[in-house]
Amino acid sequence: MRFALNDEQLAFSRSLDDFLGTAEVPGAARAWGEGDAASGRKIWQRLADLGVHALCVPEDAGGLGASPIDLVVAFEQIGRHLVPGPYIESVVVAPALLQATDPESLAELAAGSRVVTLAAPPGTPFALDADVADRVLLVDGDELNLAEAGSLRRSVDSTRRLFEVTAKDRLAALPTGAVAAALDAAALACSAQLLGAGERLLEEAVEYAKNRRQFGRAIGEFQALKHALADVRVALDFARPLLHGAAVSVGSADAARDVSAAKVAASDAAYLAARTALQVHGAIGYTLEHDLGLWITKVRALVAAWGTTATHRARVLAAITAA
Amino acid sequence: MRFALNDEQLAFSRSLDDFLGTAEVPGAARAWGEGDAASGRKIWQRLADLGVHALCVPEDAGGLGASPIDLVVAFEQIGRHLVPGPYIESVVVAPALLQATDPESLAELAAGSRVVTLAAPPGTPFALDADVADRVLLVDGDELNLAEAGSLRRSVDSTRRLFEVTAKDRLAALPTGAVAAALDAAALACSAQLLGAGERLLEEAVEYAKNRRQFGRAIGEFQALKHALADVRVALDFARPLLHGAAVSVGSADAARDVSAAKVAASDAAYLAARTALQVHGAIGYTLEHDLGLWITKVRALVAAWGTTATHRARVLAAITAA
Amino acid sequence: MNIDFTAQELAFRDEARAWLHDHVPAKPLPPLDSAEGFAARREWEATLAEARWSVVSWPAEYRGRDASMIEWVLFEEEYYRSGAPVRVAQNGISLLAPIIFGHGTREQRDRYLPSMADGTEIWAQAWSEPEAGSDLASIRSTATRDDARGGWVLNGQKTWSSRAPFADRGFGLFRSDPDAERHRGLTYFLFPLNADGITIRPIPQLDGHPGFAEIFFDDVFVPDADVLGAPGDGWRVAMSTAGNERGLSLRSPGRFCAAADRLVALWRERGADQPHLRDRVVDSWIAAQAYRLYTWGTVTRLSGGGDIGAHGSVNKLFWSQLDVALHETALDLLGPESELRGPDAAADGAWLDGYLFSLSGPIYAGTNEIQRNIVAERLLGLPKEGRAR
Amino acid sequence: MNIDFTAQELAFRDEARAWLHDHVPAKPLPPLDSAEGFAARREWEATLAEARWSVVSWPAEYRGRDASMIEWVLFEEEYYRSGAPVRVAQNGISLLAPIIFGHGTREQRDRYLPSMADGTEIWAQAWSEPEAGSDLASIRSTATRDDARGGWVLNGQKTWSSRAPFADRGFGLFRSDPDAERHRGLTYFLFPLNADGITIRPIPQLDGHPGFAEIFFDDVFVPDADVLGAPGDGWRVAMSTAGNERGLSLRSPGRFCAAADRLVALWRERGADQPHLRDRVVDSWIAAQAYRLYTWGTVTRLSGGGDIGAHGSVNKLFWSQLDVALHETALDLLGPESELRGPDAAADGAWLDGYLFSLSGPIYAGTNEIQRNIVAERLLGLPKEGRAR
Repeated sequence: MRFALNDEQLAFSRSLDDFLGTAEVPGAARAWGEGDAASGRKIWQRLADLGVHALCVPEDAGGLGASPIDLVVAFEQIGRHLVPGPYIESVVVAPALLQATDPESLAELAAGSRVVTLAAPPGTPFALDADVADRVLLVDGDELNLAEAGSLRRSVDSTRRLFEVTAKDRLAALPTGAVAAALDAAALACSAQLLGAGERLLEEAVEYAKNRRQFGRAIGEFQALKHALADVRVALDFARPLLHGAAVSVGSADAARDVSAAKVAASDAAYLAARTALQVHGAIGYTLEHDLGLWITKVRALVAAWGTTATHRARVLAAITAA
Repeated sequence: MRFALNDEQLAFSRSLDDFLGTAEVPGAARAWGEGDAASGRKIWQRLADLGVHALCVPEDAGGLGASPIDLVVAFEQIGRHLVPGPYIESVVVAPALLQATDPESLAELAAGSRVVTLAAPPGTPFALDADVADRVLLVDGDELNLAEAGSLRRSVDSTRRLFEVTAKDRLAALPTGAVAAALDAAALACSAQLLGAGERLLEEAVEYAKNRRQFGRAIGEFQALKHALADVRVALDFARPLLHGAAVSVGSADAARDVSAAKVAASDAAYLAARTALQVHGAIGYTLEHDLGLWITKVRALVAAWGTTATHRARVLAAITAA
Repeated sequence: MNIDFTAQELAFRDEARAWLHDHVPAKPLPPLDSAEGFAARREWEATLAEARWSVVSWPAEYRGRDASMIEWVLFEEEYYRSGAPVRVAQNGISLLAPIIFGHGTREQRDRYLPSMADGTEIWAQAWSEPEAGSDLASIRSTATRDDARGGWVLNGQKTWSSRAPFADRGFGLFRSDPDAERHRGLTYFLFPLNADGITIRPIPQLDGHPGFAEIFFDDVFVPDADVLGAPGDGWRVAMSTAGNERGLSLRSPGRFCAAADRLVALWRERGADQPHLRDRVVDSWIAAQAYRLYTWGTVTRLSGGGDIGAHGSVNKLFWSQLDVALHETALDLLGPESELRGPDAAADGAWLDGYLFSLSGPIYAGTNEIQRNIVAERLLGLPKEGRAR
Repeated sequence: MNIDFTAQELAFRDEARAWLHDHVPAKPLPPLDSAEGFAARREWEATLAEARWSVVSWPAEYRGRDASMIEWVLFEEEYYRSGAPVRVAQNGISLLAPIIFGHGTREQRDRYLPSMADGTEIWAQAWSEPEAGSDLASIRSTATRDDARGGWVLNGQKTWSSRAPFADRGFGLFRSDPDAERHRGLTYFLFPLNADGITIRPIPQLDGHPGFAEIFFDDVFVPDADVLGAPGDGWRVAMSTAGNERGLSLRSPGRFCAAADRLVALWRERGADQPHLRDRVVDSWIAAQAYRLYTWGTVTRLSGGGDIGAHGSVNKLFWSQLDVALHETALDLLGPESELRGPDAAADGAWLDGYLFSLSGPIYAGTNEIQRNIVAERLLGLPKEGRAR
């Protein structure tokens, strides 16, 4: 039993954090939302160079065949830094789905040179960033289709560009369980993204509370704000082990249950962080000029993405009452 | 439109408050819980003298035929002062149910010289204080039965003595709607009792917070406690108009909906008051020596009495989605 | 105790209902804080004014109907139930007009109220400053006496001015006596937003629209005629209760009742397979109902000469929390579609827009932290301890 | 990262499971804080001790098994899963024993640990005082030097002493230097509860049982041999982390996992027509699972030489809130029967008893308000502002 990240994982996390901390990601995310993908694509490539895109690609297909823990580490940083783009789609889901039908594409996915996006109704009804994707997929039950992107739909998160899709060509009928496993991995990555966003929101709120003065003192001295921020710390601290636990249980009989539990807890914790960060910042947090709003709206979008918390709670209930 | 108590109602409320404030009710309630009903019976008689028991008895049967508002006023004071005994049963439900079958008993009920209790499963499965009652009833659908009290069951509220009952003689089949109306009136009175208990709990907590010193100052200076108590004030302030609104709507098509809304809000507000008062008092509130615990356990019992909040929420939903 | 209305009140309500039924635009207008939305709402204000529905509680001489407070609440219920557009003139009508009626000169009333009533002049509030968010009394923007020109020269910066990007005129407090402490030495000014020396910088909100702006004052001259109340008396003028009763404190229950009814309708459509959301739907409806009844209690008290006082804080805490919870529940009912905005989304995106707007409730007009302090200290009598934000 | 166990750990767990399966009393014992319940649990402690399961993490020479922290958590999981009785010796074993191991003399270890291990001597803590609830450092009870007799004379009053009504010995802090400020000048004493000058006044709790007591000290003599650590060093001794790791901070996850499993079973019985409670049942299970996994993270850190520090406050906030929420959900599932107590009630009244016990969680061992201050100041680095209760 050793329930902690190892040194390589910590180093991987730090390398992503270091790079993203200097990459001016919020600016790239804003541009991305307006259809200018140039800076976002640069970040995409740099993250591929750092190994993110190769995590889920098997070693014999040119990838790293990394553990789900590494995936969680990477997506926490993606969430923390607000990186825009179809990462869950290209890094997590596509390698799993294309392994059988299009094995050659895996090396390109691993290298970051191919961008894939997809819709998988009902949980994921739209394809993210289909306009920058080389390939758009539509998962319909166990069927994998090549799809065509339709019109753009606006998300509360302006950096999420959602597209309607319609099936074009049927690519394959996937083996039983393959889609479920891929979507579980997506939900796990999304949970990690939420946790990263929640951590960042807490950090921003704490910094603001230390520096902002009202009524003659730092607002962080007021017990009401202190306690609200402490509650966020608690929520995040107890979401994290569920995330790591779910990563450990990938491949086991409990995987679906544990991923769902992680999604619920990460969503609730990140949402609490968002609401609290907004309240601590006051009006400034309510403006789009301040980057805080980018994280707040992203959390709102992600709690309903890759399965709503309602869907995931239902899955947990089914698992624990079946036993 | 005049949505406020009138002068007579305020005077009635004050008269009950004045009497009960000097009647050493918590001591009587403790004794009552241990089976010594003497002091409780004295309070019973004094409240009858003040007109409480005659409220729901029609004028031509020797009562006051008062409005549901007066009922709410009286039961708020009963809750506020922790008066033990089957008041809802004798004052509210019995006059309604016995009107047809036993009209002579109404004058005795109004005078406080007759004590009636009852069970009405499923919402009210046990008969309160059957050992001190002159008569025990069992309502089974629209059927009214004379019943026999069985064994004593312990309640979390030590001043509530619950008895199992079995039907003995069938008294009458009540007209359609009579039972429902009587049980709605009971739920309304119970809501008022909860609101009164909640107000008292808040008052006690505020007093304690003003006087108790820790870390060199009154604990009521600490913002966390201030804000928790403010939230209780808000919850109670918005439960009260629902209670008064339900009293106004008795007899209308919306009565069931409005009574249920009042029960939900009064339960939630009183429960919040109880939890907060306990937290403000700390360990002293957790002892049975301090009277606070009597209110706390009573609130816990009453939120599930005369229909749980789940039952009442379901009734509200049915009403608002039927329209 | 009753919630019965007089024949006159019922007739008033029915007339309002009928008129709204016939005149409310069938299609939702563009967003309030867009240029088109703002312009469309100006027109709507004119339409309202023409039929004397824009300022029902004002005296007839200023295009009102001398409506009682009860009638005003009834009108508001009808207004929201009808799905009519959000009022672009609201800040002026609810925050400024009561002050003009209470403290303004006859000349000021005649000059400003008619154009406020028909939407030809839209007013923006200018309270907050960058260093004085919730701490209003720490205002730093200055007013310097200019005897030669018979007026004052304003300098400084205001922020979070709702409606300012498209509005015509502004009102706010400035420090006219630099030596006075905090609440003293402030003066209440009215000024055109296109005055020389004024720069407006719109600030986009979470919903992408510029709901508020910064206003920069660089030697802006305001004549004595546009001082509201006495110089130096601005804090008292601004805080006079008249300004709160029909404004933010007595926020129209119609708004929440209408939203709760829409939530119940949404539940009817989508609730069948989401029974876990039942309690939250019911609780939103109950809360809206509680707010409606609570308001009747407040109206009874105020009509009897009472003062809303610190109960306004109780009120604000409740509606702001109700509003967030209600919209969160709606979004949860919408499931995976809840992130969608705009006309393609459910209810034309009204749930998400309403949600984003609701998030500002616990922040503006005094944060909920400040409101809880007020409730604890003024209503519960708990000891002070340095005021919190 | 893994949650795999060594063959030795698994064997240890299996042995515990098998033994518990064979020995846990079939019928629940009488309530812990009743005379019969206390006596029955003393016997149970002896039964545990005989099979060397009472203090698994202690060294073999003191009747332990030298169990690692991992093994201890595994044992606790099995213990709670088996439905075994609440440990009457818990306060001594988890709060005092680590201090005796860390700061006690060889003689103190030999004198006190064996009788603690087999339940012949049950210990009660004596921390709080009437005027010092959460503010432990403001202790007023005194210890006066008595050189003649070679010891100290205790005077004063302690309160909220859990188990004190039926226990044999007590431990607590006394002010040995009246001139020292707050945390200084305190000394850690051990004393028999039947000593001359000690009066015990049991205090009934909400559940009717005397879970704690007041202890009055009237010239109670304690020899130097019963001072734990150095005189005047009591605060440091009491606060040493050793006392927290396996005690209140690292509260056994088995307890919450077992309760969550029982809640899920209750839902299976009664949840079908109460779908609105679904989320709360699920969230309780998720929270218990989170607590279990969080604990493995803590064990990993502590096993690697780390310190629990302020994370103990995070931990306490979480489990105390989880415990209340879980029991509230169970009561709501029980509906109209939820008020029933005792053997006639569902699960022999365990849900209501557990609920009442859970209400003390946010209060004792440092109120949750204090824990939030600690988290905010020590983990988040927010500025201090006079400590709150």
